[in-house]
Amino acid sequence: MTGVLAAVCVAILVIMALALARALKAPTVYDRILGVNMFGTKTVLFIAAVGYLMGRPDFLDIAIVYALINFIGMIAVLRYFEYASPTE
Amino acid sequence: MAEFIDLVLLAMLAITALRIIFLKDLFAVVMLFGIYSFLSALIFVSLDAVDVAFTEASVGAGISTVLMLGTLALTGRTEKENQHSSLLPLVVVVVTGAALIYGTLDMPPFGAADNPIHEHVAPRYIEESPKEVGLPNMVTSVLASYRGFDTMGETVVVFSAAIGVLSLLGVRRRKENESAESGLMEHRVLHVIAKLVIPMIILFALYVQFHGDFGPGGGFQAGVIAAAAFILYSLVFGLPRAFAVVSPTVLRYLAAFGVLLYAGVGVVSMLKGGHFLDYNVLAANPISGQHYGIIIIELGVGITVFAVMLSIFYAFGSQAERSDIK
Amino acid sequence: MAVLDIISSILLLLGVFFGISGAMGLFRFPDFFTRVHASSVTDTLAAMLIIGGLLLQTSFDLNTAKLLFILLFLMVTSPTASHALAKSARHGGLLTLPESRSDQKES
Amino acid sequence: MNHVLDYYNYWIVVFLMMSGFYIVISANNLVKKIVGLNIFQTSVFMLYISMGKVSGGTAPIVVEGVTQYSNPLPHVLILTAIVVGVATTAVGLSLIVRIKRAYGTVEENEFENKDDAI
Repeated sequence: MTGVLAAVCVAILVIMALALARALKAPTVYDRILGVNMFGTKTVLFIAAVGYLMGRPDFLDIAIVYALINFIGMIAVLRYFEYASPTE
Repeated sequence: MAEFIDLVLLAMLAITALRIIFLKDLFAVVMLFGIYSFLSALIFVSLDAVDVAFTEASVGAGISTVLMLGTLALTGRTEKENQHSSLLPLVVVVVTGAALIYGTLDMPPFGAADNPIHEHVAPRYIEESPKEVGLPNMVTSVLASYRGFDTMGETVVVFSAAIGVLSLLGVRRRKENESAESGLMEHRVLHVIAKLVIPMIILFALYVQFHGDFGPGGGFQAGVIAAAAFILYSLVFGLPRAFAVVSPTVLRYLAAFGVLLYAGVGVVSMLKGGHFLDYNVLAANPISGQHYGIIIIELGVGITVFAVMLSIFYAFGSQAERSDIK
Repeated sequence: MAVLDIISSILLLLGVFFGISGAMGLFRFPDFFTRVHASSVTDTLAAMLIIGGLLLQTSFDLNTAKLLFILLFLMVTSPTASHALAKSARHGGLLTLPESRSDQKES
Repeated sequence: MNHVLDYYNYWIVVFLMMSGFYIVISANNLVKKIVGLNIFQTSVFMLYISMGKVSGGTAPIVVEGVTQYSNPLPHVLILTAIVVGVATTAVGLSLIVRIKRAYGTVEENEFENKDDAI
């Protein structure tokens, strides 16, 4: 079972790296936001999986905080992005 | 496996920092800074500092990013091309960096159990604090009990930051005749979902506040998470409606009340015959005295941090809305 | 117990598969709206599968509740965030690939 | 190879510290300077936490049957430092907003020119 979990953790790291690459180099701003958001959700899953891999799964609280802050950050980006570049 | 994860995460962190240097779009810089904070919080988890990771994820990635975005809405989003030659800063940085790298070679190797830092006061905290304070989370017992003076100082610093920001910016109320349009009005789905999500966030903040003695968490984190719930509300529904829920005046009183609650515990312990912030005398049994003291001061910290973070956000948000009218 | 382990492994690996395919879609699809589609659908699915796989490994305790909380939260917020993003991209004047092609023909 | 693993954390910390430092001294835009300051600050946090880590140890929350914990003291210091850090960031950003109102720009050379013109 540990083997499967380790493989899952490494794979999620790969996904995170891909999302990070998209956030670092994106064709449009919206693509960047998309990459950042995907990075956030994958981090939540990573913390959960690593907790089980390391045998101390009581740190899921941090994963919850990540999920909350990721969502709020996303909304804040959209909100202030509309301010910074008026479209009307 | 832990080392491998550590290596990969640190490498990602370095790449992100490098990219931030060269980006000119400040919106992207701030978003990457959010990622940077998240990544460093992940590294804190893998270095066993769960409480720190908790704080970094909520404070660093959440509040800092939101405040920076609010500032950018006022100051514009592109950095102008730099005319100065960048050679001199580069030389300074490389020389300083080389000196620091040379300095690290004298440091004890990473992770060895007999490093000098682990020999001094830490063993006492690790062995005695579960017996003396009676809490499983050593970070909370050191933070709130052994180093209670320090934490009180930090709370006062946070409080004075609120005074600084409010005296610089001030929270302006919208006048009656101006249009009340603000918030993400067209996103109807967001309105429904926000109403569903905000109670969950507040519930989680309360859990973090009162479970902080046993798991990661405590007053600082809970205050920030609760503030984040109201920040979400004002982002989605607009500041005027958020002012109707928690008005800036109430927040000012709350911020002061939290600090007073903290100091009040110290005064009560003095009246009971102990030293300032000596929780042992609060109850007949020292251990339960410690419990009462820590719960109350964590509550004080939580209230102050919540009020300060939310009123700072109000100050920035009302500035952003005011400039939009102009 | 072994049966649970096998089911949980299958769920975890499926989740990772969808996650990776979503990340590939982020790079391979031609315009922004198809990329949102790729990432948002797989994001939610991968989260459900991986959290589901981890749920099968817990004995029934506080961690189960926390995992369920994460699952519920991600299922609610992740599609909402994608929707809001796509909506404001549309509002900000981003076009789909066929639209931008027809624009070019007209001009 | 072992030597590299012993110091890898510290080297990355130095690298991050220097990237933050570079942004602070070379960037013209004040918001970017604040971002640089924050990067520098986070790297210092990471230095403290790296020193507190004990290999084979676990997070300093008591569980049955574990005797090796990481050092809780740096965690406490850094936890409060993070909150104070965001407080100073907020004050800095509000100063920037005031500068923008007073000078109409947040580029360092531009408002210095305006100062000289007075």
